[in-house]
Amino acid sequence: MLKEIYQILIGFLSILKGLGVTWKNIFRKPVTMEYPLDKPVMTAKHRGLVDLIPDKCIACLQCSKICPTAALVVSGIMNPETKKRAPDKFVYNTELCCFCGLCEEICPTSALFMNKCYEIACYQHADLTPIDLLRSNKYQHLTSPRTRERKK
Amino acid sequence: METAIVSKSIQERFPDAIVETKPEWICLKKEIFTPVLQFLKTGHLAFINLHCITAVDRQGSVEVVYHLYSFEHKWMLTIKVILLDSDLTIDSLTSLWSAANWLEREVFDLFGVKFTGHPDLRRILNPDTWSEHPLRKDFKRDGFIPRPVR
Amino acid sequence: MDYEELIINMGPQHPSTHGVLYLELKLDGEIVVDCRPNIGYLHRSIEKIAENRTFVQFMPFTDRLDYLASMNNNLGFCLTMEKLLQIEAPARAQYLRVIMAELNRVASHLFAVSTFAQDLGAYATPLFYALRDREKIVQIFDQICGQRLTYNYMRIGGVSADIPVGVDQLIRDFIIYERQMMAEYDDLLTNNVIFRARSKMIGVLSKESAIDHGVTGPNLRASGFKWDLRKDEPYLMYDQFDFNVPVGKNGDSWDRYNVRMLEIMESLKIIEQALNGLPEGDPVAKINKAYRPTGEIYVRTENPRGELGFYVVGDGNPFPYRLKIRAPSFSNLSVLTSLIRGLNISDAVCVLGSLDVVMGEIDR
Amino acid sequence: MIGFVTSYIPLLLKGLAVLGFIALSAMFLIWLERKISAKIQNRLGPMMTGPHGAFQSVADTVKLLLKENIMPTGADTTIWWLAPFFVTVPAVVAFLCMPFGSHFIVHDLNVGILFICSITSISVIGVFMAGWGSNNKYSLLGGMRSAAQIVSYEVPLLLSVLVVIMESGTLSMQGIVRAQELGWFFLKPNVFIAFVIYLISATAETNRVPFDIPEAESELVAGYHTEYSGMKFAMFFVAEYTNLFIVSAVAATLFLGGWLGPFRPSMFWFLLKAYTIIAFLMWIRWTLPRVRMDQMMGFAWKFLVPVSLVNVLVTGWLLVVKG
Repeated sequence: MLKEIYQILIGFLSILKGLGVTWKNIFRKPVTMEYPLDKPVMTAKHRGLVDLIPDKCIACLQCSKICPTAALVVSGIMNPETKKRAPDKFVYNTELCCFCGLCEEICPTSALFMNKCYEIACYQHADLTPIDLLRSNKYQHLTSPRTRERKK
Repeated sequence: METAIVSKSIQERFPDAIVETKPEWICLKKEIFTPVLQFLKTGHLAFINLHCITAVDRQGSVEVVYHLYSFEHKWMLTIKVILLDSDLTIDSLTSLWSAANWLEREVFDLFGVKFTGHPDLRRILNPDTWSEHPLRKDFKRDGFIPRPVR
Repeated sequence: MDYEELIINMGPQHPSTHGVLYLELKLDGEIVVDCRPNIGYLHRSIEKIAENRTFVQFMPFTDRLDYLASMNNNLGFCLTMEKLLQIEAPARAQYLRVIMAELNRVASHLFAVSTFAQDLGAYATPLFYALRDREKIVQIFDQICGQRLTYNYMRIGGVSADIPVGVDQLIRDFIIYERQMMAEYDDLLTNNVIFRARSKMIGVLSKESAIDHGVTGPNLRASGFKWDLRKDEPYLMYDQFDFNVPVGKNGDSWDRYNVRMLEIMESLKIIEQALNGLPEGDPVAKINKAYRPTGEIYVRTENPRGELGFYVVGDGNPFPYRLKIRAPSFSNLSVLTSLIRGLNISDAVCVLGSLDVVMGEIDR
Repeated sequence: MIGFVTSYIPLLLKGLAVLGFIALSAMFLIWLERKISAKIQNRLGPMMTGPHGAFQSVADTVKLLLKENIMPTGADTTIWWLAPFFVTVPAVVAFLCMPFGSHFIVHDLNVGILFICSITSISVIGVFMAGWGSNNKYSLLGGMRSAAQIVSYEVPLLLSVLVVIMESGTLSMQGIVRAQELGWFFLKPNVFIAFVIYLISATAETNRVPFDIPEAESELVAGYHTEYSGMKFAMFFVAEYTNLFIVSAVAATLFLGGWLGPFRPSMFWFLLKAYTIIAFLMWIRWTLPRVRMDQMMGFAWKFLVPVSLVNVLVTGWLLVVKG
């Protein structure tokens, strides 16, 4: 009978220790942030949406070949005067993109990079698919500016 | 611990069991396949862990590949059995290792290899009503993303 | 008096099936009479996709297998390809791989341990503590390779990026911080009488039945079989680090939980030693599309959930002829039916939680 | 006729005041629970609706009011429809003889504590009706489990209350509070044991962790109130928190000397003690795992009941010896 009582006392002690842990946590600073008001800033290397600097691109089609999900459709023409190839079509399909960063790594002239935008949801399916990276307002469905400093 | 040693000990016990011995794997005949594996498991070689069963579709025949592992000798043995496309059946190993149960069901599901003596041989990953076997080379789907353009 | 058994469909959407797993439970009152797990809801046929991708392009798909331990999947695939192509990664890259793999093991075990506590009813508190610690690891990974879950960090022959300057100090601070937190988890969970009462001697898996079912990893070690690939078949310089392999006594749910807790401490030790001994050099490996291997290879690595095997058959094309992924959770789950027969429904949930399966790598 | 009517007016006003208090306290408790759990888990908790999420409960009730009342097909309509009332009405009626302050009490029955304990145990019928009426396997299991649990924890609850009645000599709540003017009851060792047993069986009565088996999320998805939505679910929710308040208020009155306090506003002391006990129960909820069904029953019958019986014996013996 004594062993039973001893077990139950140990049990109560362990419950009190557990309560002690939660008591310590009550006085710790919260780690969460209020998202819509207080947006996190992404790290330097964060792989967000694929972005393009049009004039640096030489339309070598490396990125569209390496892409595992065929999300980049690129075609280029030889510009006669400047003797350089330039892209006339650069369509990016966010729906297929798996954010693996292979295109960024393989681009010889680093014209293609992944920006820090992580808010890529949108209301219509059409906004997602044929994003033309040559135009300036590439991501028309993004309302908020692409990177925003922390409020506080 | 080499494949040669294992194939020699198999040779002594079952003279005509081995079709071909390579440094990486041993190819066995289909007919007397289970006794050899019974010996491999219970014999002094002690391959008590059936690590993986898979299959490779060689367009005309299907190679069923078994990976056995022995904790004593810390060595992985690869056993192959060639099945012609005409009769894709082989004895089930669920009596020796219960790990084989699910592994064989997966090979049946993806390749269509029938394992005789399997307690519950039905598809494991795909719906039961489906008739095709996706990992065969002749399985084509038009919507499938084609190979990246060269 | 004849009674008709109650058939309960647990899943595929159920709070405690850890993903899209559908268990057909036949109940007699509260006691589980029979259980038929149905899997395949997350089947993307990654092995068929692999036959259409070059080896470099397949790397992002390995992240999606065991999505809680993507670094370890990358590592498994890298080692397989390097052995097939006889390429040797530079020393610094190997050390970086060890650090990343062990950090991801800590994150994955933290997740497994806290969801197990959640299944036993410790509602959300241990899960939030574990997520808070895991967030620190995820932020370290974000600084190193840019993604929080699917890292695609390792390349064949090296890694994609070197470790930025301040990050190794971040890792050292995390190790010190994590050791204090683990002491708190012990008070909160391991020694808690209700937690022990709910998981001791529940779902006992004997050593023989574990080996027979092909169970590997912490579940096997919890059954008293001292077997860890990093120790017994050292790959990737694991033989240069000293760490011990925690082993359980009687293979019940509590032992599986405790083995994972001790393994977190061991992984922290490995990370510390690897960080101290990080050699100089350039670990980055360029993307090489000209790999055309022939022949076949089967290489296994120690994942947080068990032994992950890659069987690659090359026939001279840039695409693999056949790529088989041997998932540890696949065999670990096959043990479930024999474990939960005769237990009541809340213990069945506890055993499923202790096996810690991830549907991504079961369904491939 | 006038006498008859006028004697009811004060009772009616007091009743309305209590109803208002119940609604307000339920909403405050819901908000408090979310804030305490946020604090424990290093989170912020509701922040959007008002400063520190003050109007979160209001937003919740409005949401639940607007939600559509879905009746599951094949449900046993009358039982399913009546279940929420069987759970809420006893919780409200139990406030009849709750001693808020020296003069703040709806009606001081001389069988106060007996009335409260018997009324609150009617809610188990409501829970069982909900479980059966929803025509859903999970609810059925949840309903059966909670019936067994509440019945088996009623016994240690009443035995620990019995100890206090023996000490104070009266059944009326005000009487018990006045009997503690010399020293609060829980200072006495044997009554302290009764206090601990009362708290344990109180958590079981209100289905709270570590005894929240009927609505075990990980197994039975949501237990007996799976099939309820909209206002009916709100009634279950309010009833649960009102039960929690009743249980801690009774604990405060019986063991911590109700509204006794150094300075005048007696109601302040009563609410302070009740809410500290509620905070303690919430603190336990976010720390401990859940006990299994048979362990819970075993704990009640094999440990709590014998210990409380011995406690009653010891108290009786002490009273006889001390005279």
